Amino acid sequence: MPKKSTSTRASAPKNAELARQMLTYMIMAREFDAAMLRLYRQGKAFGGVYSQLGNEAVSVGSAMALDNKIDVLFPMHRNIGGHFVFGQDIDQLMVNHLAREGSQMRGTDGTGHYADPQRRIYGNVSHLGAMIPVAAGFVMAGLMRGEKTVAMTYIGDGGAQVGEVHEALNFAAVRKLPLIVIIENNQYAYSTPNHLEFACERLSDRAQGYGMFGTTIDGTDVELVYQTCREAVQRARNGEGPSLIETVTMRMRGHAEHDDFAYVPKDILERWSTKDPVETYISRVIQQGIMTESEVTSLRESTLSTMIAAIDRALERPWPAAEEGFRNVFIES
Amino acid sequence: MPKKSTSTRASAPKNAELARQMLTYMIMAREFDAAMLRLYRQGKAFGGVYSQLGNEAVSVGSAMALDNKIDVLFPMHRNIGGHFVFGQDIDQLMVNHLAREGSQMRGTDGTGHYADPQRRIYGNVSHLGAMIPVAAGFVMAGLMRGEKTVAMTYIGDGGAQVGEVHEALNFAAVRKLPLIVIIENNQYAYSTPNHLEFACERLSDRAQGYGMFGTTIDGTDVELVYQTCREAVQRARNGEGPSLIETVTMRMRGHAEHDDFAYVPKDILERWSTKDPVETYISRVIQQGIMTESEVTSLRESTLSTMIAAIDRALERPWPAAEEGFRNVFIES
Amino acid sequence: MATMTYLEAIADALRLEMRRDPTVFQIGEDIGTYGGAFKLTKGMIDEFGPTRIIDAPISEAAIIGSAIGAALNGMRPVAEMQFMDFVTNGFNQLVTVAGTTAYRWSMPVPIVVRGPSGGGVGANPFHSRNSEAWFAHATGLKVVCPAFPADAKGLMTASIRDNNPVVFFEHKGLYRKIKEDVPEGEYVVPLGVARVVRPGTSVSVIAYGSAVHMALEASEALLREGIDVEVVDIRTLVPFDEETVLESVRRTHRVVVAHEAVLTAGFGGEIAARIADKAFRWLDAPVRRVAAFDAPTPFAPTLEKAVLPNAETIVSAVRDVMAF
Amino acid sequence: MATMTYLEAIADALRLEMRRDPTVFQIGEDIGTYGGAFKLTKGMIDEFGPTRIIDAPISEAAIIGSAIGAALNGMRPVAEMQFMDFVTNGFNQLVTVAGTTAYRWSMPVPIVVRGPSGGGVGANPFHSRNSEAWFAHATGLKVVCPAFPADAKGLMTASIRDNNPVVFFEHKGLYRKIKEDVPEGEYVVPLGVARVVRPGTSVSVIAYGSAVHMALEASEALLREGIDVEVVDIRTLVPFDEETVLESVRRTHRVVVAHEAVLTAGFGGEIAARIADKAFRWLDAPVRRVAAFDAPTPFAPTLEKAVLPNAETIVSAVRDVMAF
Ligand SMILES: Cc1ncc(C[n+]2csc(CCOP(=O)(O)OP(=O)(O)O)c2C)c(N)n1
Ligand SMILES: Cc1ncc(C[n+]2csc(CCOP(=O)(O)OP(=O)(O)O)c2C)c(N)n1
Ligand SMILES: [Mg+2]
Ligand SMILES: [Mg+2]
Repeated sequence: MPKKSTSTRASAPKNAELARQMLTYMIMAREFDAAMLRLYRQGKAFGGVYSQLGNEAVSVGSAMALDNKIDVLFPMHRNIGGHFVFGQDIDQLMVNHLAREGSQMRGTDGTGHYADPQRRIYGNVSHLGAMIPVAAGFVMAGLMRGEKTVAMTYIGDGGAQVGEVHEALNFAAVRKLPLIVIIENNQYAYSTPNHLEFACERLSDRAQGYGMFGTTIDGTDVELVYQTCREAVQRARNGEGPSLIETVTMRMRGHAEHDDFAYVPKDILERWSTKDPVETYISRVIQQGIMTESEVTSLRESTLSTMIAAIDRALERPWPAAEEGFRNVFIES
Repeated sequence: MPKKSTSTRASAPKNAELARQMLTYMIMAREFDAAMLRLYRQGKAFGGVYSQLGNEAVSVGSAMALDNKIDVLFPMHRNIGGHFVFGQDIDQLMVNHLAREGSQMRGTDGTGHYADPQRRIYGNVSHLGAMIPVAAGFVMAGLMRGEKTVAMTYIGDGGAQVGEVHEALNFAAVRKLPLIVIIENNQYAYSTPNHLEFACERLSDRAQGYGMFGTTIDGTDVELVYQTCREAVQRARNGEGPSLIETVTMRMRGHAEHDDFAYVPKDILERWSTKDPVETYISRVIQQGIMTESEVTSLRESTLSTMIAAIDRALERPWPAAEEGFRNVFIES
Repeated sequence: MATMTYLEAIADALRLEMRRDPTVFQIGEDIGTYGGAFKLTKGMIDEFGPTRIIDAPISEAAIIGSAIGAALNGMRPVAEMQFMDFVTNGFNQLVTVAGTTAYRWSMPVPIVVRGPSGGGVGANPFHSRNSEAWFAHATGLKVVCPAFPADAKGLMTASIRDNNPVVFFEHKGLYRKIKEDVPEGEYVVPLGVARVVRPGTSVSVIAYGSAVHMALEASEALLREGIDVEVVDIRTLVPFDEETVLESVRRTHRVVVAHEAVLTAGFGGEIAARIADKAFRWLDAPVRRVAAFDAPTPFAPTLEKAVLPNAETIVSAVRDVMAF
Repeated sequence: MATMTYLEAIADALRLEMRRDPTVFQIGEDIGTYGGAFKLTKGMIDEFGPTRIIDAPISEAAIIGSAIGAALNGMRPVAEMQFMDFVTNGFNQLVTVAGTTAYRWSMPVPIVVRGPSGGGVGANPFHSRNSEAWFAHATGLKVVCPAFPADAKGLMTASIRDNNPVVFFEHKGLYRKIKEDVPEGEYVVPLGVARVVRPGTSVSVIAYGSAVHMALEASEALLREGIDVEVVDIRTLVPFDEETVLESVRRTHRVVVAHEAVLTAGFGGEIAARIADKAFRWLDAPVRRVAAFDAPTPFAPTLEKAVLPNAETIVSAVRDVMAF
């Protein structure tokens, strides 16, 4: 059970189903990383490989708190779990990620930058924070039409210092927008530690300065993330405006795979390794009798092979046709 | 005596001298406005005429808290009082303001945008908030050389929403810079009331989100402003980093003189008119026997005529020579 | 037909499109009760209410960014920059997000970012910039610079209906300076079509925005010298109507390119370069450009007049190419 | 002389200037312990300490703005953009503050904003932009685009010593691709002086940055066809060495202008326009430009190769102007 949550609406059997789902998505996120890492080591990856190791509970727990029929996700570079929650087909994901023929981005971009409007996923751009005003505008449009769409988006402990984040948070608060911004504090921004990025105690302390709800939680506990986000979604849905949630985790690998993260003191990594969000949740789910150890093991194994197979299929596809480079700079209407 | 100040270091006679000085500068600011308004009404003003009516205590009290031998002022468009505190000659001020021949800006710009490095005044640009990162860098350079320079700068209740303000405040906090940022909350940003600009209770609530000192004070009480800023200067000088001070006032005229401020409910103006920072301070100073009523009256009269005479002298000057337009795009080194 | 100023014509287009299409809304600083710094949106909040005429905080990135987001969610936002100069604070949203979304996501981003630009009115370096060339060089953004009330209305209508981000430069010096007959009701001038505003035979002056008026004034003076100037108003920089420009040059064999923006790396370079490439064999004289001196726009009238182009600088450039 | 890569040469200049002048310091994201995303500043924090090698928060406006402020207070800051693309977040500081201060206040703002730009390395639309033309059009900013290690060193030294803001574009594709002999110790290449990197008689190719290498490669192929190409590397866009360019064109009578940035409103338009104006009577053929297709730089190698210019596109442009 979540440690700090204030209430829970789900009944016991429903909770078991929820736990099973959350674990499944977290394992998908974890094994996606494993598959991409393998690709990187084989020298076959193209573009940066950004691991989300340590962030699975945040991306899965937060996305699970949404209603993927009406809400929207604006994920970042360590939120692959949310894509699964929102129903992304693994083959399509890989094709997009690896920018092969058939990619929704036609090869114009890769990694998790794509939008999949049918699945209510709106991707990212590299410029940190730039999509937060966009997410705000998206839900503002919904409000204008009387819709109840909530947007969930993310920013890092480093990216939170970008000016556009300030403008977007303030704007969302003034207009009481149904926007949830999660600050993923994974201790580092590339090589830069927290104390060189900001000087406040908790990044959620900024919420008060915008007049919005703010809280800081353990980002390795998927149920806590889920519960905190559920409440934020509820508030947003009720017209109570945006929330700022800081999730505290540790980035367990380099910024991207080319980075050996030698700048991270080893003892910090050791300390955090005991709080691995996937492993701890597996234990919890097994302990509660929701899944057995062997069920989990075979889930992990089958997920990994599914991922690898999807990568292999994607890699078999050619690069998109060169002509795509000349299309769609403008939408012809 | 200031209502909420915590301590006062100045002894009684020194206080009297300080009060006399502050009142003198406030009257200068007030009469400067009166003179400019007269010019505007005569149809002779060129460019916007931004009144600081209601803000005199902020600009004077804050600038007085600095040591104008080592500190620097980055004023805004309603901080003419600070220019006087920092020793600006009235003729020079008018020539700069009205962009006549002899202006430090050679006619390239007007109003209060100029820098006067000898007097340690660094002006503004129109883009709100853009000079706050610059002020931060200025004092960062001082720190690098082991100097104790403190910078005082300003932003409005509207301008505080600009992204660069966020970046600058955070940067100043991380690097513990001797920077004081005053948010002049005069209730309106052009026509836009507070509730459409921000949703927090007090703009100084943002300080905690940066890990800096923050407070909100009555901006019509010059001694309170002075005292609060003195403490901030002291902290900055001691290496304790930046402060964010919200001064609450009312903009008693339109955004600029072309604006009839019909959007401001009359009762709000009436309420605030009893808190006129100059009138209340005059009463206090007279009550405390620091100046007599007739001394004040003649000070006001002589100040106004000095201002008008300086304007007239400035207006007698020609516009700067056209050739100036082609010079100094680059500094030839 | 109704006689309208340039400002009224733009306001008319905005009002008509808002009536016609419930997905159109406006966002900007002081555009509601106050009616905008230039009173262009005056009264609109009374007709459309604060949900569709949104007074935004001073946050250009949030204004443009939220417009992009709303556009992705089915709306057609029009965002006002109080002065176009302040678009530098929302620059990233325009060039990084708006200008690349169609290419990456094949999704329309039907936003218009509009506002007063240009100098010559004694503003200051921060209220006078002509920045259209930045956006023309950004990819994925349409760029519109009308010179006349009717065009301003028709191009604004087309911009709002366009499925791509449009940066719409209104010259503040023209807002109340010129009046002309403007078609009443729905009126569309398609983007990407230049207009010969004064046919002539001796020389082509290719211009846009305020420079069109300088060119027209210059052509009157030049006519007295027997020089018959053709003035082409390109109206939109992106898409660029190359054919109308080349066609004019092929007839006159001489050309001057004029704009109010500073010379270096201005859009005039683009126009001149296309002419020097594609109309080379028709050219009888060098391609000359008239533009502002490469400096911020200064405040004092003496300086501002000196650095900005005007009818006389166009006259002398035309004389030069005629004398060649 | 020492053999250095382009990256090493830039690092060498930075290191030497920091040793020579205590007012020089560097600020940027991850430039300290990590040594920068491209390891250009590797080891510098050990030599100069964290006061002079400042790891900044992710705040490009604060990075550039604080550099400006420090420059106003006697320092000579060098600010790194982790990728030049991110300068869009600090754009306002550069164009509004840095580029207008000398004009307004007659005060020097000796800052260098530097970083990796350009495409062709399979980055993505947000890590590949060539944005030099924006700054060339901004007034008050010098713009430098070196193509060779020695020039990169010499121009960086000159940029740091210059009393004006300099935007210094390093092409990331060149960082480790080319090595050459670079003078050891203090080495200055003055800003505003172009260089004929390959003398030739048939046609001039005017280029900068990565396009210089495309032009050199093209000239080898063209030589086999008997076309002797002169390649002029302009090196700095602002100030622009017009005379060297015109002089070359006056000799060869034919010209192609090339850059990696997108075509429309790129700096190539400026160069072509100046040639079409001031070297018109020497031209025997249209002025042709080679540049990227007007689109964001795509990610997949097939698309990226298709939209970016290369030696072959220069070859075919040269053939065109020779055939005219
Ligand atoms: C505006 C901007 N500046 C710089 C970068 C380069 N950059 C990419 S990721 C990164 C670090 C991000 O750290 P954080 O926000 O903490 O997210 P994390 O990667 O730790 O999840 C940096 C500096 C960028 N993408 N955008
Ligand atoms: C970035 C930016 N956006 C818009 C403007 C236009 N503008 C000038 S002053 C102003 C209102 C400022 O209000 P506030 O910050 O509260 O200061 P006040 O004038 O009330 O002292 C606006 C919108 C600007 N100068 N800069
Ligand atoms: Mg991080
Ligand atoms: Mg205000």
